[in-house]
Amino acid sequence: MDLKDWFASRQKRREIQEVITQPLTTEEYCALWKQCFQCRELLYTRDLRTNLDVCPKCDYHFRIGALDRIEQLADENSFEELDADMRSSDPLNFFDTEAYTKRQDEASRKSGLREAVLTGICKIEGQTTALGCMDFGHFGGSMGSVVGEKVTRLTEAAIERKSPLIVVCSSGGARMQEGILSLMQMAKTSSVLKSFSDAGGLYISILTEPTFGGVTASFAMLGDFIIAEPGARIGFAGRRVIEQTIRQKLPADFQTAEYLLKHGQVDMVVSRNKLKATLARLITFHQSSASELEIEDNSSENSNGQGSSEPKPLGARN
Amino acid sequence: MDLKDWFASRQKRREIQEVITQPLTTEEYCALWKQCFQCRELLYTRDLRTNLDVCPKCDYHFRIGALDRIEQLADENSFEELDADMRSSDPLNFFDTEAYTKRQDEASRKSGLREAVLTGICKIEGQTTALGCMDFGHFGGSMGSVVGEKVTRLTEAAIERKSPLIVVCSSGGARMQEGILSLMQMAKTSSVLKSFSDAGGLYISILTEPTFGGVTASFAMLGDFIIAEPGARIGFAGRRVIEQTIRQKLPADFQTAEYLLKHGQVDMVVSRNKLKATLARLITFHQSSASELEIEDNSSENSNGQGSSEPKPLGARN
Amino acid sequence: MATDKKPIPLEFEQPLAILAQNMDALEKQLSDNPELEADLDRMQEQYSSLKRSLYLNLRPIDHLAIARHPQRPYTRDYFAAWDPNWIELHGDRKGVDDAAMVGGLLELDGIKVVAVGTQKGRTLRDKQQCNFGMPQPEGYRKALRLFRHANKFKLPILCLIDTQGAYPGIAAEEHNQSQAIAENLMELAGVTVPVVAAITGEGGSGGALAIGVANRILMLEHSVYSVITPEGCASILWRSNDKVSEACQAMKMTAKEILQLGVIDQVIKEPLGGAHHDHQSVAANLKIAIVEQLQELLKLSPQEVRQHRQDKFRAFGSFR
Amino acid sequence: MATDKKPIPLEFEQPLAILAQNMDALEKQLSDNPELEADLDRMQEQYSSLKRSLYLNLRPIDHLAIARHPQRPYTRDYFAAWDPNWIELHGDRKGVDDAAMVGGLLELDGIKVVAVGTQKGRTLRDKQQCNFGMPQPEGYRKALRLFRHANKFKLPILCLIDTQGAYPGIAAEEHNQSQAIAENLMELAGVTVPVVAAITGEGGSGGALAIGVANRILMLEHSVYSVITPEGCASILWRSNDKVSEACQAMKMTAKEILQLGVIDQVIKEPLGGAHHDHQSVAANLKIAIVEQLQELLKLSPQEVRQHRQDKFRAFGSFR
Ligand SMILES: [Zn+2]
Ligand SMILES: [Zn+2]
Repeated sequence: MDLKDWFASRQKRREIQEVITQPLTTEEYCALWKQCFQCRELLYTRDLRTNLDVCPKCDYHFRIGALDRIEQLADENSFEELDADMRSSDPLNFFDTEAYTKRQDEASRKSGLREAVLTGICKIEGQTTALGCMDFGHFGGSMGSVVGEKVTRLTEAAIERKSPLIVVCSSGGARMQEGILSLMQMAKTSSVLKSFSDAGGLYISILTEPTFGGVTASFAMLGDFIIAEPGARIGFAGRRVIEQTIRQKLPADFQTAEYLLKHGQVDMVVSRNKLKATLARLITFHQSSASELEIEDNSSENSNGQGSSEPKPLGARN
Repeated sequence: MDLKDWFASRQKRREIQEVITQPLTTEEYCALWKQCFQCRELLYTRDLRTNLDVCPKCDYHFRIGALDRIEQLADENSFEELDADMRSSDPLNFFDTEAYTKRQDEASRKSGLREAVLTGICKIEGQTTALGCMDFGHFGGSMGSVVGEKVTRLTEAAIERKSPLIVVCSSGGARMQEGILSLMQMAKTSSVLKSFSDAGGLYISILTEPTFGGVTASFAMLGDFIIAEPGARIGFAGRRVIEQTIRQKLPADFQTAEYLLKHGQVDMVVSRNKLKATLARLITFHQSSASELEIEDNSSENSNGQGSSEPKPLGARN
Repeated sequence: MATDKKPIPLEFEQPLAILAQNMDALEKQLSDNPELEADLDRMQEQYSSLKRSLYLNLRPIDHLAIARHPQRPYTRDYFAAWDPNWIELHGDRKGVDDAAMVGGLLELDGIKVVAVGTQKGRTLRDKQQCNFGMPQPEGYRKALRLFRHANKFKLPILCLIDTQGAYPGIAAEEHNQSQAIAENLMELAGVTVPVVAAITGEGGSGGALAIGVANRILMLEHSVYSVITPEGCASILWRSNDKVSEACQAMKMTAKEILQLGVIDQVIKEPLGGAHHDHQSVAANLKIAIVEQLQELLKLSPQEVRQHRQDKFRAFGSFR
Repeated sequence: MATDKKPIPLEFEQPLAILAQNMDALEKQLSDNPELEADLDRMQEQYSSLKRSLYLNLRPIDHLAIARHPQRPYTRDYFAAWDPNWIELHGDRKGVDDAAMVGGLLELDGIKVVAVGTQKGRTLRDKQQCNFGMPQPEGYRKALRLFRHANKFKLPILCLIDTQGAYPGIAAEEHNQSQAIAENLMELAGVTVPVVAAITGEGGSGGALAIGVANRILMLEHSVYSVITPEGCASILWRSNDKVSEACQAMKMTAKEILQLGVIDQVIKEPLGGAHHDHQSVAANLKIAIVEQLQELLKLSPQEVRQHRQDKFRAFGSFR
């Protein structure tokens, strides 16, 4: 992603945040056009946005940020964020060509986010759901301690509330700057997902452009259902690493969502405009009894002040 | 297997049965020579027998019958047979070019056995074990109702006695003459093995020349450990069927024990002269505590008159 | 659904087909020769009586032919008819999505089930993609993971069976077809949710049984279930490809015979001539039967439903 | 065991090697020139002090070099040293026996364990067969089935780690390397038997962690453990292949540093210069440590030992 994209992404983000507090001013969009990466069509940004950032001409799915994703999936104003203030520290005192702390600030400046995942409790078509959305726009969606901890706490919140869990993945892999502690987040998240699964919880993992490395090799691949977005590139090792290792060119569709479907790795590839409905359907399908449902509803409605991780209204963040 | 083999096999069988009741008369063997199928060496039968029917020159493992197998694996005189009298009926009133009942008689006449598996409780290096041995020499080792029932009862006996279970497999597949009931034996044996496994039982499956079809696709492949004898041919579909289906020649080592090892299907390939020691070691390794051991020993020593399937001394059979 | 297409006559239906052609020809002449009306009526009667007697006296090999009819409804047809919004689930998670084994989530009259079924494919391309309904080990492993999903979420399992058997090929052997089947048998024996299986066409050997260890097993009237394909049986026992009919007869593979042997629980009526004459009605009938069975089984506790299934299979066999 | 072979000097050991050569040369002249004795003594002292200071001040990249030393003991060396009668178990049961992942049954001072470990291979042919210690998904699935075996039979699990990581190749991606690793992480988190892991050489990223979710994690003194290979880190963060040493330093990947970060529990001393100088002694030391850890863990109940493991990993992370 180049700077222009980052900037466009940031601009968009600001607008969404305003959406929550004040009505949309149409003028802000008018000047904006965007070119489709796939078919090269020049798209009117408002149309693109109305179409959930999917090219109306060729169905190319643009990368979207965590806030957009929440807006698209959660019922209006239902998302109550968890651990909004959690930030990375610098356990290794890491410095490559720049200090990790500086890189963190830079990442936040570009993304408008504190970390590469937003987590919270929301409703999806009325059904209480624990939802995590990663944002590739923040530090390449890399998983360090905070991403691991937030996903873990989200899972714990889902166990507590007996609610389903959905994580929208998008990541370049583990965050090298936190060294071995980043690697441990793979085990931490997988471990809590084991507890969640043993408790009978439903976990749906959504793989979006791009999902690689330590995230794919942990919670992304552990869903009871695994859904990929069309065209998303998903894998363990990056294309370049593989090409260098095997010294041959890879097929064009290698590691795309469709390739994964063909190779039995995902349950389905679902277009963004059908994603929310599909999730709602899967959740409904797996609600075992009316009584459990009621417990869920009660806990989610009344528990804002309870529990170890307190949900916070999204507006209060930053 | 041609008639000559059948006959040789039958002759050998008689001799072994006599072993149990009276001392070996050396003269009976002297006249007998056997040619190795693999290296063509002419072998002195007594030497071959001393070497557990393994060619001393090229390690070719000759097919052996259930009685030989029991003699090789069970501690001397320790094998107490279960369900010795169980015989096939003819549920379909089956007739191809001959009546099934007639074929059964013919099979017994050739093999000296009532059915294609012998089951019983024995000791292996002092450890009480439920042991089943199939015999390809009886009706091609095919699995009909009796084989299924005897393996099932053996497994139930192992559950009851908390003893390990070993089945030496050798089979051409399901017995067509009992139609759908033969097929159901695959499910019946797999089902009881599920109960055995849930009860924490140790099941070792031994695949010997040849093991195919419904036996491979049920209890043969469900061992906690799966051991193959060198050179044994093992598979689901027969070589001829596959060649006809895919219309190409198969590699020479296709479906051999070594091929299965290479393709991750068996834990190990063990020579016949190391088989008993290996089994004993595996059983010892999986005895979880001394107390359980005692229970096993007690039950096996005292329970001959208890339980649904009563062990019977081998000598009493036939 | 192929219902709108004219049913292709089978070999044993040739007399009927010829009669129908003659009637068609006669009908065309009717406007010019009104006196032919009586002949046509007579032929109509003949046709009806021939049809009745033909289908009342089907030989086993005729059932086989109907079970293999290219227009017979397949798993996807049933799933779509029963729940147009069914959600398909792909893949074994380990490298392969075997098109010969279809899986998904269905709602049948409010009962949510995890459904799997073998799929033969309708067009030539489909057929090839589905490997003519013969799954690879990965197909069985796809079913396996769905069985586990069902068990985790306490959803009943529905299996539709229409396969000549597991595919006999090099890769299938390499990837351990036997183990894939055996593991399914063991897993299905152990699940604590109701399992209902229906044989809708061919139930061929271990490849069918691998998704057939059910509390209740239904068969469509003209479907068959056997330990080996009749062709395989004929070639081994008769050493002849001409004895398929004899093999069909000897193995007792028709729904009625399998019911008599106590292996299945219910035979579902098909339209006269076979399911391919009316996809809608056979789908409706089968669904009613499945739902009834599920409703009964859902009254059992998880442990009871497992025990019921294990007891059922424990009892199979005939010996002295 | 490669102990009988003369250790091949590493790059950073060149000064030592040169000194040793000079000493050898001097020694040969000793019989003719007895007056050289004093020189030789002095050089011997020099050598000892240089050696001490060299190994006391190893840079992270020097540890990496020792961890990768071609004569370093590998998993099979340890297994054979600990239990000459260990029983190897092959295969994933589904088509592949990955030589990069070794598994088997071992007895350590009377404690029976299911052991797995990555294997690099000593000869060129071995190396190729073992894919230079980088498992395919099927290797992890072989480990997975052994973990399940251990859990069923209440046998502790021992994992030896020496891998640059999971293999990045086409087939590996096709067969879902990610899922294979993730499933192992989840499975190891859930087993109710003690799990002890030891990093004996390189612990590289997810491919190492996949057999590293243990109650107790040990590292040999010169082994390394990192989220990515230093080469990978240098090429991504510095966009340069010359910055491997900087990457090693920045990532804090040495045993001592990883211990300080609280990720591992114990560092096992190696002979001066590294494990390749004395296979027997390092195997003996490692075994003592493993047995001690196992004895401690065997005091816990099944649920406690699982909870202990999950709590351990739950705590990893640094944030505000
Ligand atoms: Zn476009
Ligand atoms: Zn020979």
